[in-house]
Amino acid sequence: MSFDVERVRKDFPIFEREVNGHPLVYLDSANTSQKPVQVLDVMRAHQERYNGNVSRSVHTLGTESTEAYEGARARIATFIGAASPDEVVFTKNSTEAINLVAHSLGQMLRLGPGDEVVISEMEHHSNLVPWQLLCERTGATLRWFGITDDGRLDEADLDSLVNERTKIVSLVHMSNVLGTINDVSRIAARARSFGALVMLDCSQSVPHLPIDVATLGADLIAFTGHKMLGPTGIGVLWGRLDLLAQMPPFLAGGSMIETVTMGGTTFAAPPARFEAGTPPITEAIGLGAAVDYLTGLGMEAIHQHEQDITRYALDALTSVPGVRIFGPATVEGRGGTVSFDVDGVHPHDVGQILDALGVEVRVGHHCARPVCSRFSVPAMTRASFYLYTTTAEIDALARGLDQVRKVFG
Amino acid sequence: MSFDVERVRKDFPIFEREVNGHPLVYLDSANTSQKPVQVLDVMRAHQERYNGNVSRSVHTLGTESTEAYEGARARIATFIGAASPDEVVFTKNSTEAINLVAHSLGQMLRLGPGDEVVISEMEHHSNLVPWQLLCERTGATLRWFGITDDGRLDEADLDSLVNERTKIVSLVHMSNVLGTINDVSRIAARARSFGALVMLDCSQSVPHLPIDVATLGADLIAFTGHKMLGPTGIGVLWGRLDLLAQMPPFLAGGSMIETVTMGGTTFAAPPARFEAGTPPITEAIGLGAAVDYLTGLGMEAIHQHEQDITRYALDALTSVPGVRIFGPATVEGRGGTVSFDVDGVHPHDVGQILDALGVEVRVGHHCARPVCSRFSVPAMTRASFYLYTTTAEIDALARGLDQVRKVFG
Amino acid sequence: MMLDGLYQEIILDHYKNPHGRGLRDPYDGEAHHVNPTCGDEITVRVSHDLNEISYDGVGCSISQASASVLHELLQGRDAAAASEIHHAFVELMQSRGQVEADEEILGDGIAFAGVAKFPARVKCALLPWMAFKDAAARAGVEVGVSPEVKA
Amino acid sequence: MMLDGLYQEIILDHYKNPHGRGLRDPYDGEAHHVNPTCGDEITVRVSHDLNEISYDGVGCSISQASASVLHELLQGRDAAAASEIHHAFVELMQSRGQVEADEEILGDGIAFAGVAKFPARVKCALLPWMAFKDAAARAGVEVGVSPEVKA
Ligand SMILES: Cc1ncc(COP(=O)(O)O)c(C=O)c1O
Ligand SMILES: Cc1ncc(COP(=O)(O)O)c(C=O)c1O
Repeated sequence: MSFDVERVRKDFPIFEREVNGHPLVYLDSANTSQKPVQVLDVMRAHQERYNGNVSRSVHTLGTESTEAYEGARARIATFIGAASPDEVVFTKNSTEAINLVAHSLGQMLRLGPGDEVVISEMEHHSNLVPWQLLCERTGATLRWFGITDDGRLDEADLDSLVNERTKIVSLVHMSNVLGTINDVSRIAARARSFGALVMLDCSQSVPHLPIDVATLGADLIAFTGHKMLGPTGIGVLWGRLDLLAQMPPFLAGGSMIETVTMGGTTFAAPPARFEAGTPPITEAIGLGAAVDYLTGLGMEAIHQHEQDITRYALDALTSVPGVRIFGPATVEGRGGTVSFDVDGVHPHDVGQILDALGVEVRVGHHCARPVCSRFSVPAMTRASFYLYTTTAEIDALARGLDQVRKVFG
Repeated sequence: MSFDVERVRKDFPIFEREVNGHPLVYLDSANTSQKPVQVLDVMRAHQERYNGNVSRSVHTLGTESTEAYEGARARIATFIGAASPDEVVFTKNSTEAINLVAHSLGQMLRLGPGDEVVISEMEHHSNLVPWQLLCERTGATLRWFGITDDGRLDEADLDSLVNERTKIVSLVHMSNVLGTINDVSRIAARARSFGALVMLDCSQSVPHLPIDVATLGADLIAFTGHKMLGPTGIGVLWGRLDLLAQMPPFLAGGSMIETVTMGGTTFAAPPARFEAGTPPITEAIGLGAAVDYLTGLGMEAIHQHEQDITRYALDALTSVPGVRIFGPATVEGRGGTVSFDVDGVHPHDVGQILDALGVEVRVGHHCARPVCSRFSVPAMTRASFYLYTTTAEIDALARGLDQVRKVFG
Repeated sequence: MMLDGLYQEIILDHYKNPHGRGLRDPYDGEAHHVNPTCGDEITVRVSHDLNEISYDGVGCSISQASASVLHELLQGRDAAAASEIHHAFVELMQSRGQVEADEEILGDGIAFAGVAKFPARVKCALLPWMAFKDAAARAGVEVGVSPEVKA
Repeated sequence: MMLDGLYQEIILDHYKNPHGRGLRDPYDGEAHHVNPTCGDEITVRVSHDLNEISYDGVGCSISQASASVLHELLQGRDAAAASEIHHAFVELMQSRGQVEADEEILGDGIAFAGVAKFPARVKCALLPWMAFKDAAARAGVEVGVSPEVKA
C-alpha cells in the first residue's frame, strides 16, 4: 500500500489519547472527522496574528483577513472543479446550505400547488425536512425515490416520479447510513429534460471522493467542513454562477447588500449575496487548510485507502455471528460507512459496550429515520472510516462485537 | 485605575505584532474584537482531545463534546441573566439570529397587510434588511424611529409609531456607528401595552455592558461571539422560553426534530428546535471561554474602563482641527465607539493614512448606510474601543489625524 | 466511561424477562414518548387507581428494563407512594452518582444507580418514567413534582 | 502597507482639481456604479462618439482622481484607442504591482501603479472605469474585453 496511514495518523493529535483505558478507535467520521495539526495551526496563526473582519476595512489586518478568506474560497473552488471562486458560498454547515436553496429556489421558481419536488427515502433529515417545509409553505408536492433491498436508490419509478411538474430534484450523493454512492446521471438527465434543477447533498462524498462539479451533473451541491478535516461552523454551497446570479437572497444583513435605504435594498452579486453578516472567517480559512491537506495526499489515494478498509470491514463484520449489514454488500458503488444490526441487542447497548473498549461508533437513527423505517429497525449501529482508519481498528471493532454478544448472550 | 489594562493586553498575542513598522493600534473592536490566549487554548484543546459531534452519540468523545457545548450554553445563560440555558439558542452570528426571528415570528404571528413592524434609522443592516424582506413577503408595513441631531433615538413620534397595528419592535441596543446606548424602556412599555413583541440587537452592548435580560425589557435579543473575544462563526439568540416554545422552526434538518417520516415531521423543544445540523461546536465552546474571561474581569469594570477611554478620546478628537464627531458628545448614554469626519478628506483616505501608521480604524458606511444618510455623509471614520484599549493608542490616533491633515492640507 | 455498574445483572434480567409488558385495556390515561436522539419509543397506559399499568415500546436494555422495574414498583400503589418512588427514581438518575439509592423505596430500581454516571443514558432510564407521569396526569393522578427532564 | 506610491502628487492634484467633473447633456449612455463596501458612488455619461464624457460622484481621493484621469485620457478618442487605454488601466490595477505601466498609453494614469499594491483600494480606482464601460456599452460603444472586476 503506497498510502502511509501510520504517517497520516501522526498528524492527528487526538489519536494520542485513550478512551476508557484503551487506545482511541475512532469509527465515527461520517458524524464528524478528526482534525490534523496542519489545519489547527493555520487557524491558530490566523487568530493570533491576522484577525480582522473581512470585506469591510482598508486596514492591514482587514486586508490580510480578506485575502486569507478569499484565498480559501479559491482553493475550495479548485478542489471541487468550480468554474470560479464566485460559485462557492460559505455557510455554517450543509444544513444551512440546503435551507438557503430551499428558500431561495422556492421564491425564484414561485413554487406552488401542482409543482413537485423530488427527493429520496435515503436522505439525511437535512435534505428532507427543508423540502417538507418548503412544500408546506408553498403548496407544492413532495415525492421521493424508494430504496432497494440492497440499499440502492430505486429508480423503477423514475418515469412517473420525474415529470413535467418536477421543479427541483435534491438527492444525497453518498448515504450517511448505507454508504451507497448514488450514480444520479439518469435521474439528472431526465430532470434536466423537464427543466428541473438538480441539487446533490455531497456532505458525505466531497470528504471522501474526488469530486468535479463540472461533470457531476448537478446545478447545486452542499457540503460541510467538519466532516472533511475542517472545523465546525463552516459549510459550502456550490452553484452554477448563472443560477446563483438569478437566486434571491435568503439570510439578509451586513455585507450582502449593494445599497440600502430605509425604503428598500438592492443586493450584491454572488457569493456575497448569500453571506449575510460576519461569516465564519477563521473556519473558512481552516477549511481551506483542510482542502490543502486532502489535496496533498490526493483524493484518489484517500478513496483507494477507504475502499481497502471497507472491503476488510465488510469481511470482518460478515464473519461475526448475528451481524446483519444494511446497504451494499460489496465495495462497488459504496463508501466507507457501514451500518449493521447485532441480533437481539439494541444499538445503544452495542455502542455502549464498544465505547467501554475505546471503540467509538455511532448508534441511533443517524438523522435519517426513514432509512431505519425502510429496513424496519428503530436504530442501527454504524462504523465509518476515513483516511486515518487502519485494519487494526477494524479488528478492534470485531473483537468488541464478540464482547457485546457475550454480555447479552 | 484598578483595571490593569497592561496586564489584560498580555493575554492577546496579536498585540505583539507590528503593522507597517509601527506597533499595532487596534481601534476596530466594534467590527471584530481580538481574542485572548485563554479562548484560543480552550478551543485548541477541544479540537485536539475531545472532538466529537454533539447530541448524537453515546460514545465518550460525543459525550464530552456535548457536555462542553451544553456547559458553554449554561455559562452564557448565566452571563446574560437568562432564566434557563434553554433560552440560549446558538446561531452563526447575530445576523442569523435576527433572520431566524424575522422568519419565525412572521409565521407565528401570521403577519400580513395592516400589521406593522417598527425599527429605527439607527439599525445595522442586519437588523434592517431582514425586516424589509419580512414586510415584502407578508405585506406588513415597516416603520421606523428617526435619529436626533445629537445621535439619539428620536422618540417624538412614539405615540403614532407604536400603535395597535404594531406586532414587532426591533431596535439596536447600542449603535455600532454613533455609540449611542438606547434606553428603550418607554418604547418597550408602549409596545407591550399593544401586545407587540420587542427584540433588541445587542451585538454591540453584550460585549461591553453588564446585561441582564430579566430586567432589560426585551422578549428576544441577539448578539455575536466575534465581537466579545470569542471566535467567528458563533452567535446567540436569547428568547423568553415560553415565547421560544411557541415559535416555529426556521432552519430545518438534523438535530431539531422529534420524529421524522417521509410524510411529515414534528420538532424538538427549544433550543434544539432552532439549531438545525451540526452546530458551531468548537465556536460555542470558545464563546463560553470568552464569557469566563469577561466575567473574570467583571463587566462593570470593563465598562468603566471603556468610559474612561471614551472620555479621553472625545477630548482628544475634539481638539483636532476639522474633526466633527457624530453621536453623543459626552460619555453619558454612549459606549466606546466614536465616528467622525475629517473636513475635506474622504474616510477611505483617512483610514489609509492611519493604517500606514499602524492605527486600524474602520471607514465606510459601517453596514448602517441610513445613519450616514441621516447625517448627509457617504461614509464615516470610526474608532472603537475595548477592554484592551489604552490612552496611548488614542494619542496615536490623534497624531495620525494630524498626519492626515498634512497629506491633504 | 467504563461499564462498571451500567449493565447490572438485575437490569439484564429485567431486559430479557420484562414484567407486565404489553398494552392492556381498559385504561384511563395513555402517553407516548420518544427519545429523538436515539429513536427509543414507549407507550404507557395507566388506570386512575394505578391498579393497571401497562406499556410497550422499542429501545435499549436500559429503557426497557426501566419500564419493567417501573411496572413492578408502581402498579397497585396509591398516588402518594407512587409519587414518592417516582421522585426518588428521578432524583437518583439526575444525581450523577452523588445520591445514595434507598433500596426500601426503589427495590430493583437501585440497580440503575450506575446509569446516573452515563449522561447519555440517563434519558433512556427516564423515558418510561416521564411517559408514566404524563399518562398518570391524563388519568387524573398527579405524580409528584419531579423536576422536568429534557428529552 | 506603507503609503509609498499610493498618494502620488499627480493623484492628489487630480483629486483637488478634477478635470471635466459634472454631469452634462446630451449623452447617449449613462451608468451609475456603487462600491458597496465603502459607499463610493459614480455616475458616468458618454456620447456615442466619445466626444463627451461627463461624470459626478462621491468618494475617496483614489476614485475621484481616477475619474478625472479617465476623462482626460478617453474623452475625444475613438473606440479602438479608448479600448486600448481602458484595457491597459484595468490590467495595471489587477497586476498587484507586477506590470510596468506604459506612460505612452496611460499618461497620468501611471500614477495609479502604486494603488495596485493595495487590494482594498483597487476597487476605488476601477470604479469610474467600470461605470464608463457600462455607459459606453449603452451608448453603443464596446470598450474592449477587459476582464470583469468584482465590486
Ligand atoms: C449593531 C450590530 N448589529 C448586528 C451586527 C451583525 O453582527 P454579525 O455580523 O456578527 O452577524 C453588527 C456587527 O456587524 C452590529 O454592530
Ligand atoms: C448526508 C448528510 N447530509 C447532511 C448532513 C448535515 O451536515 P451538517 O450537520 O454539517 O449540516 C450530514 C451530516 O450530518 C449528512 O451525513
